[in-house]
Amino acid sequence: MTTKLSIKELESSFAKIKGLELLIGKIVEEEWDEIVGPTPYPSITDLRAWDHRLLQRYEPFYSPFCDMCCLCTFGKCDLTKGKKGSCGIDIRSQQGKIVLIACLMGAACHATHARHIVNYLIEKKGRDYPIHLGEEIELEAPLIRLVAGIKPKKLGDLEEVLDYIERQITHLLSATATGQEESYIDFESKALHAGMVDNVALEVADIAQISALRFPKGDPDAPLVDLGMGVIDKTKPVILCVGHNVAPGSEIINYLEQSGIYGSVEVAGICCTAHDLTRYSTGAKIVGPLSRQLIFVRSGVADVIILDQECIRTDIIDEAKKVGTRVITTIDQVCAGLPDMTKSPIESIIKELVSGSFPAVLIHDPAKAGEVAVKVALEIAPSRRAKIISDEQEVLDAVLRCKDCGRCRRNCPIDLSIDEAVYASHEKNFGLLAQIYDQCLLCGRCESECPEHIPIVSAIRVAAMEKIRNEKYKVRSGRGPIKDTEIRKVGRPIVMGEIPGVIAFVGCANYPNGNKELVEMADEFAKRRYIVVASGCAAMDIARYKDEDGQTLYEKYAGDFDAGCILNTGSCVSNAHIIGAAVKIANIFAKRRLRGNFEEIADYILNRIGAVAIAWGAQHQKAASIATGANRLGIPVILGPQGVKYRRAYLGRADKKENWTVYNVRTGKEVYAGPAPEHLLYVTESKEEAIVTAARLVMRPNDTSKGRMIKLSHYIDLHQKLYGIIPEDLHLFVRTEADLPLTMKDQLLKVLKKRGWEPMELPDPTLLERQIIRRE
Amino acid sequence: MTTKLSIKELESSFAKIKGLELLIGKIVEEEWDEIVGPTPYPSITDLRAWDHRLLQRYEPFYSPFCDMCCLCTFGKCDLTKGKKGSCGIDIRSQQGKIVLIACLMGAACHATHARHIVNYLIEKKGRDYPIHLGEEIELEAPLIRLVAGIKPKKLGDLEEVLDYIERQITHLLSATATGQEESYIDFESKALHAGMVDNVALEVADIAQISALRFPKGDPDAPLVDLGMGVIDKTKPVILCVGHNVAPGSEIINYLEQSGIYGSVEVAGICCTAHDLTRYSTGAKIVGPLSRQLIFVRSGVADVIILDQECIRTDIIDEAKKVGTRVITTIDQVCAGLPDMTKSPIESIIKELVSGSFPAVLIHDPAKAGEVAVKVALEIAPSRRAKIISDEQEVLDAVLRCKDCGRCRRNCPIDLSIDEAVYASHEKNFGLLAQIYDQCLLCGRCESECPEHIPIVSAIRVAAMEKIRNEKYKVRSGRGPIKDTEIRKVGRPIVMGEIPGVIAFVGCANYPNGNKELVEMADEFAKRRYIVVASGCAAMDIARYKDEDGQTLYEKYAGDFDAGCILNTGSCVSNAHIIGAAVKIANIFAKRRLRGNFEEIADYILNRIGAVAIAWGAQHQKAASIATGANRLGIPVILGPQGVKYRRAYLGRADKKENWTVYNVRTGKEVYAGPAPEHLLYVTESKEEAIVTAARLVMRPNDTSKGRMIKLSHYIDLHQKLYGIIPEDLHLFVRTEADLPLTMKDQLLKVLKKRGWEPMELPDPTLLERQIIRRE
Amino acid sequence: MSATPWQIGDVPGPKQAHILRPEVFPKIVKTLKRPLIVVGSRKEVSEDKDIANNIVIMAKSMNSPLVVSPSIFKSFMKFKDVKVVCMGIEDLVNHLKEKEWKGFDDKGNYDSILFVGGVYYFQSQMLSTLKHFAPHLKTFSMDRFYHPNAEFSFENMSEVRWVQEFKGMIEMIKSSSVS
Amino acid sequence: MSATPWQIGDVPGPKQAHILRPEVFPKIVKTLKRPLIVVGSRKEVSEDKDIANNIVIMAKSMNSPLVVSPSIFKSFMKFKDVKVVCMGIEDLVNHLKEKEWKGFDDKGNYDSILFVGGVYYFQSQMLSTLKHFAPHLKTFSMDRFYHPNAEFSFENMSEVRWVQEFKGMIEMIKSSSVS
Ligand code: SF4
Ligand code: SF4
Ligand code: SF4
Ligand code: SF4
Ligand code: SF4
Ligand code: SF4
Ligand code: SF4
Ligand code: SF4
Repeated sequence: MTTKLSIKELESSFAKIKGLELLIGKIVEEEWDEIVGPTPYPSITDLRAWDHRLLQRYEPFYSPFCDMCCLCTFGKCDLTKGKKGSCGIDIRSQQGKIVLIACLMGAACHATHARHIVNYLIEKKGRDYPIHLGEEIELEAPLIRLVAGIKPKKLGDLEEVLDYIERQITHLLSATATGQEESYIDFESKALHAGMVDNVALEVADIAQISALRFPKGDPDAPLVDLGMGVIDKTKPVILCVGHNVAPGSEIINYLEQSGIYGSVEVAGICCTAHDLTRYSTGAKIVGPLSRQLIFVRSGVADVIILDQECIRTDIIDEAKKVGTRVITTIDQVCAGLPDMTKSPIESIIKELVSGSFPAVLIHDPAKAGEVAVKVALEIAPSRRAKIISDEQEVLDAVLRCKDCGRCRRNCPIDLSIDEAVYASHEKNFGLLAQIYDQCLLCGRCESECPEHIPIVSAIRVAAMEKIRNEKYKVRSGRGPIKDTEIRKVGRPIVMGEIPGVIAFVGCANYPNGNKELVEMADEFAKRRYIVVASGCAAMDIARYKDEDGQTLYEKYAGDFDAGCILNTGSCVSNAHIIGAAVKIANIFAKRRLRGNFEEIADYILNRIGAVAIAWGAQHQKAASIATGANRLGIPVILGPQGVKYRRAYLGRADKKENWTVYNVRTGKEVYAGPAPEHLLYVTESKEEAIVTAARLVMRPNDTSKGRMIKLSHYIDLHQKLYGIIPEDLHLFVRTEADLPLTMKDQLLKVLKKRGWEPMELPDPTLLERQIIRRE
Repeated sequence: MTTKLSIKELESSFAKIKGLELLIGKIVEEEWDEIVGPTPYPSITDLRAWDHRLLQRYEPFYSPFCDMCCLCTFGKCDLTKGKKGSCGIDIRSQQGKIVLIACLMGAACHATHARHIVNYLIEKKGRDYPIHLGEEIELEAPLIRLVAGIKPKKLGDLEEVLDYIERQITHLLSATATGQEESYIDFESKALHAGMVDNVALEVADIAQISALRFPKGDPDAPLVDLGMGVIDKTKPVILCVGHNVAPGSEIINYLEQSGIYGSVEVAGICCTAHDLTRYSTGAKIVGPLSRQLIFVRSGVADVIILDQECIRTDIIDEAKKVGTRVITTIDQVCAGLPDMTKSPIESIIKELVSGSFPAVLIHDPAKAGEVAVKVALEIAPSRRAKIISDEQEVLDAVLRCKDCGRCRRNCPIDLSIDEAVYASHEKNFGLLAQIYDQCLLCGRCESECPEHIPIVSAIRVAAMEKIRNEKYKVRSGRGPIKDTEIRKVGRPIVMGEIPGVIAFVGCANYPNGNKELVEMADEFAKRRYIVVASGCAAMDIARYKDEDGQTLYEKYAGDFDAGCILNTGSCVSNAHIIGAAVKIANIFAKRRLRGNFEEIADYILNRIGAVAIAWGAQHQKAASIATGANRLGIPVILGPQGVKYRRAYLGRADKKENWTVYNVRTGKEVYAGPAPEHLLYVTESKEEAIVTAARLVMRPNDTSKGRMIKLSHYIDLHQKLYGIIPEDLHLFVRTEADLPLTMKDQLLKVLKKRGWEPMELPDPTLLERQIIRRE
Repeated sequence: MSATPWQIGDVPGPKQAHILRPEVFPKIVKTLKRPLIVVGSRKEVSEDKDIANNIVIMAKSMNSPLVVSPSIFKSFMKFKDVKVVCMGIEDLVNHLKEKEWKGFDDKGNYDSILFVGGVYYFQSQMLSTLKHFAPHLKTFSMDRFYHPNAEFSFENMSEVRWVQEFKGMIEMIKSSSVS
Repeated sequence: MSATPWQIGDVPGPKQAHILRPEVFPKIVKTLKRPLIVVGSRKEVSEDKDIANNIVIMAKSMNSPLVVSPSIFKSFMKFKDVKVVCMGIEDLVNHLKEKEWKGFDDKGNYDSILFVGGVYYFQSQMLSTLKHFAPHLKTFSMDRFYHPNAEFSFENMSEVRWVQEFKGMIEMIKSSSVS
């Protein structure tokens, strides 16, 4: 952190420092006149009171994944049924600790990614390169302003934010060691803190790259780009980028452009790097999310793979070697035991790679890695391509070894009947395997268990070959932030509840039944004119399905932030803009101050902005930290069934009236405002439950009657359609008769009467006593 | 990190910045003229080549503690026998990851502790307060100079070092997330990096507090202070400090001194805070290491407990409440769900605590916490003391419920026959329980398992009451660093091997058979005129035993860093000085440059300095990170049997000749130099094995014949004494006949001949090609 | 049949479910005072009318309400003479773990929770929550998968076998409730 | 007797030791080509002469060398007709896990490692190393504790019972090696 010195102090010490070399932190022009709120750069405990308030209503709910603790050499300690470990901890606090560790891993990924990309861009463009997200975006960094209390103007300004984030992560991590924090509530408060700094890191990373690279700047009409395993032109040399950091990938494109051969080489990506490549250049292609890694690499289509960081299968280099694909790793996080050739001459690196004497190397220099990748791909593609033989026959032979022992299914994380599918192919019936392809995570765990060593994932690939060839989709490339103008337009209808809600599809591809359910959910909400946004793997998977007209949802719906849209913000780090949009509404529409003013804004969002995220396939620790950060700001998150393995939810109890009071800003009175939103983090077992839950969780105490009526009509309609009945908890969400959808009013009133419903007040809601304007 | 600007740039921009508020990082006078080595502030990969060199010789050896991975929502993945997880990882890399996580937790503890104490001292003394460790210590910060490449002169200079450490920890943590690093070797390289920054954090913390508080400054004659459960005067009000951060404890003493009542209130500590309290004031008393927490708190002797951070039992507040002891937590890391009263008026906090309406509170302000603690203790002591009734009868009744079911033993981390001991007390035979007291960790896990809810630890306490009363020991208070003058004196004999070695007893109290074995080991080496140093819990436990003359080892041996000493450096953070001593030898004696010159120094230590650490009861993640940092510098560490639960060792293979070559600096030739040291991190099953292993691991390729002869004579003698035979591997350590102890020469030569021994070269050894001066 | 966790990696720790034998189950059922049957969303269960019917019959003979995961509620709403509640399972478990919860009839919490038809990994975690935080409840898994986190669980068995066993159990329960 | 991990928390995962029955053990022993017996440092074992004797007798009848943890080597060095090696157990295991290691007689690695007398938690971890990284070896625990990380382990039993069983086994091994 930097020291504050007035100009006077500096002048007086100026004599002394003459002739010396100086180390200067940074010089910031203080021209942001917004008053600083109570918590700029909050410490671990500065927002603890808010956390405790949230957690009192949304109690942590733990589903231990393991009954033991193995974190120190006293262990393993069995913590079943109230037993304590040698350090005195019980299972509840231990689970809080595990959750905190996960959130910290996630936050550390984003912080590190942000630091890497900021360093890279500073090196390329200089510390003074301006943060600029386009003409209609003045509020460039809602989360940084909110949390850090600064207004970043140049790339260099982001560095002190990163210093802060790194410090928080380190301090939080220390609390997970044996014999530190003891209370589960405070572990959760710390997890919320970790989530918050995670979210800030997202923003740092994405606004840096949007500013300094040529990404769309909040463009609702960001171009449609190619996505799918079928879009790669195999006749060309193919370079595949895997990971999250666009630096090396963009340097590939730079080099291709400079050499005038862009177009004759395919540049494709998997995971977030793919998103960001298409934001950098529409010529790049997206293979798909993480779940495509193993199968695509095995296809042998790529000549060279560039790995950067995060969400990289740890066996990818071995798999690449098997099909003759060369690999370059580029970032500290993934060294993979490879020889470091960063300082070797380009030509010699190329020689080693081409000859295969080193089929995989480490190059810590994005530009150099990019050039090497291109040259190697060009050189090996012709001969290598000729050599790749189809593994089809091998696979067909292998499946015959299946003894129907069932072990593969029992090792499958989502319990797919893969055993039956493999065994069925004995009779040349590959239909079941092809069917499983649509649900399968392609993670390979079944394979690993098979006593017959059947390459099950390859068998799935062969069985689904036709499908794979036809996987040609369009996705709107990541647009980045929401424009201030868009916020101005939708701020009121969202806050009043007239746009029924903002539904964000986020997170990874660990679905219970494939991506189709995700598409159905997104379609359902877009059709109903919710604002639908997507990011990361989810944004890709939403594109991986076409309707009867051959259109993906991105072709069917508009890309502006407005009712009935489907919008891709971009890679995981672009989640900052989804969360940031809520913050922007509070600032731009409601004129709430942001600067170091976290609690007030979180309180505003929780009570007024009907935004909900659905992380249907959340898998990574990053998804945990992003979600937890959103939760601290009052944004509920819904998880798919696998999300239960994060071990913790934040659940409200609708039946406990005393939990749902708010202060009425205008009277100071504590009034019951209904369980809205009912949960902050909730795991659903089915798509149907996720949809209906989302429709319920968008309700907010501040909804006007018209807004609540709209929200309720969707909630009731979806409930009836998917569950078959009118919601049992309807009465909790009807404040006055005016809240009731007109067409059903009489029917509903009858129901309400039966349930003993009484009208209630519509407060101007807050959870913060200090927000009360007037006491009656 | 700060930007470098020349004075010219500053002048030219000076006009522009006039009238503005400035944020200045820091101004450092560049008057250290040592040339900067190749790796100041090394990145994660800057020292990777060194790590790989080490790890090639000392292969990571894994003992998985769990066969599954549960780190993301794909899991649990069963990784038994070659199976891979859904992310592609195998058990080896997954274990590397787990080890890295442990090291990071440890490093984060020290980094956070250092940041807290530096912030506290800066607030108290100002950023310009000088780093000063006493007259005979010019080399104030060997590790900071070595790693950071700076020479810290003021407290403020330490901040940029902490920035660096926090960044490294964050970046390393990110590599543990799913889908990042894939190679176990690189996980280990990262763990070594984590260990290194951990060690630097230790140094930051301890030199800050030594400089700014009134700690001994490398004083060999640091005063003897009281230690033991029997030294607390129960007639006075008692304040107990638990943890690692001396700030609140020292403020208690300040307040007592200011009020003129120091002496009428007992200030005692458990764990490192205790060490540091006695460094601050010899009037403070040490109860003992972590293992004393539960039993001492249950005794009800403390009126007020102050908790700071690290190694605090997570049930201590509950236990305190049961005996009416009031608790104050003081640091972010341990909020414990308590009400934050930092901003409440002192009198009202005191009222809440005294009345017991809030028996435990959080006060984030050391001085305030100190004052409150004193006032509360004074107020409640008289009445509370009267109320404490002996739990003796209750315990005597409870043990009668024992059904001899054996479950307690099966839940005991060290498999003590506690079941027999409890059952035996049926017949009023408390002897076995009293006997167990000497071995017991007093961790309470047995209790937690007992179906009869017998308070076993309390039973042990009652049974051992007489012993406990007599626990009155003396320990030399932590002296801090080794003086430059001492280094000058012993540098040559150590490097030549004439002082047989430096043996450091470090780490926690998780012993297999109680602390007595530790005392025996220390005595054995001191007697043989090794340099014996100790720190942390080990330094306390060495004091917890008296010889026939009623003396502790600290009374028996001198405290200067010289042959035949036993010296307490202080709390865990003082481990920096033990590691730093090796670095100082390289610099002061051998004139090797330190600044950003890590590899050369590590190579020097590995090949020339016979230092070995024994972490007999290593339990915490901090012990893992400290040890791993020492390993990176070439210092071997021996663990007790519980250390196996860290899951990883670094083992050499003495039988593989090709692994033990070094370059001869003077000829450039690669020559066999014997397996010295044989392992970098080794787990021993018994005290005997630890002693003999230490005697073996102090051997170094650079030993002169005279030095080797001395080392060998101890090795052979200990081997014979403890194992009964002459070492089987003797021939590996004898280079020429001159290495052989004179008195046994003929006998040994016969043995050697039988084993086909041939004389070998005595190289001037290095592992670094660039160190070669001349090639022949 | 075997009593190893159905999903190989689902090894929670030292405490794993007691094996529930179909032939013994009906006797145990008789001892339960306030049972609650919880039906998860696995399609095989809701889509197989036989299975759904059997579950309902069992609920009736045990005098237990049925809580049904929302997505399959439609398949169960038609049944009469049995209370069928549509509720998210995580939400339900959050209520169950509070000892003082009033239940669906305001008569207090249940004493034994019988799970069937859940998505394996999801149900396993719900059982884990109850195992740790609801010492006041007994939990049973009636699925064809060994669920270590339950207090009592059937062993792993084939679907065919399971359907058969289920029928047998119902016969026994019915006859014993008649007698 | 029970086959749950002796230390309650020592649950490593899905793969746990097959139960070794004392009466079957002698038959298995006959099938081992290059066995190696490893004796850990637990004092009860080295200090009880009967036990030490029995171990040595077993080694002899199996024609197996004994590796003995250094601290108890003194109790074993007196035995003749059997190779007794003094070696740290972790160091030994590090050699064993290399398939190509030459053994103490330069004839190659062993095929089965029989552990006895180790400090429970330490031995458990050594067995874990071999379980994961030495697929070329079979591991046996002959202690009175069920060791899940071994490939074959006795169940938990009392010391008295164990000494008895041990004697019985030796008789069987001796008689069968004679026959
Ligand atoms: S951290 Fe606590 S519960 Fe975990 S293994 Fe260590 S002592 Fe046991
Ligand atoms: S690859 Fe598919 S079928 Fe195989 S384990 Fe993974 S998800 Fe299951
Ligand atoms: S594990 Fe292999 S052999 Fe067994 S059912 Fe699956 S594919 Fe067939
Ligand atoms: S959404 Fe999840 S899986 Fe996909 S790239 Fe992001 S973190 Fe990885
Ligand atoms: S917490 Fe995870 S790693 Fe530890 S014992 Fe449980 S499953 Fe294994
Ligand atoms: S990190 Fe890898 S091995 Fe661990 S649970 Fe996730 S997928 Fe499985
Ligand atoms: S308190 Fe002592 S006897 Fe009890 S479990 Fe801990 S170490 Fe074992
Ligand atoms: S667990 Fe309790 S009852 Fe059983 S032997 Fe130990 S003290 Fe006795």
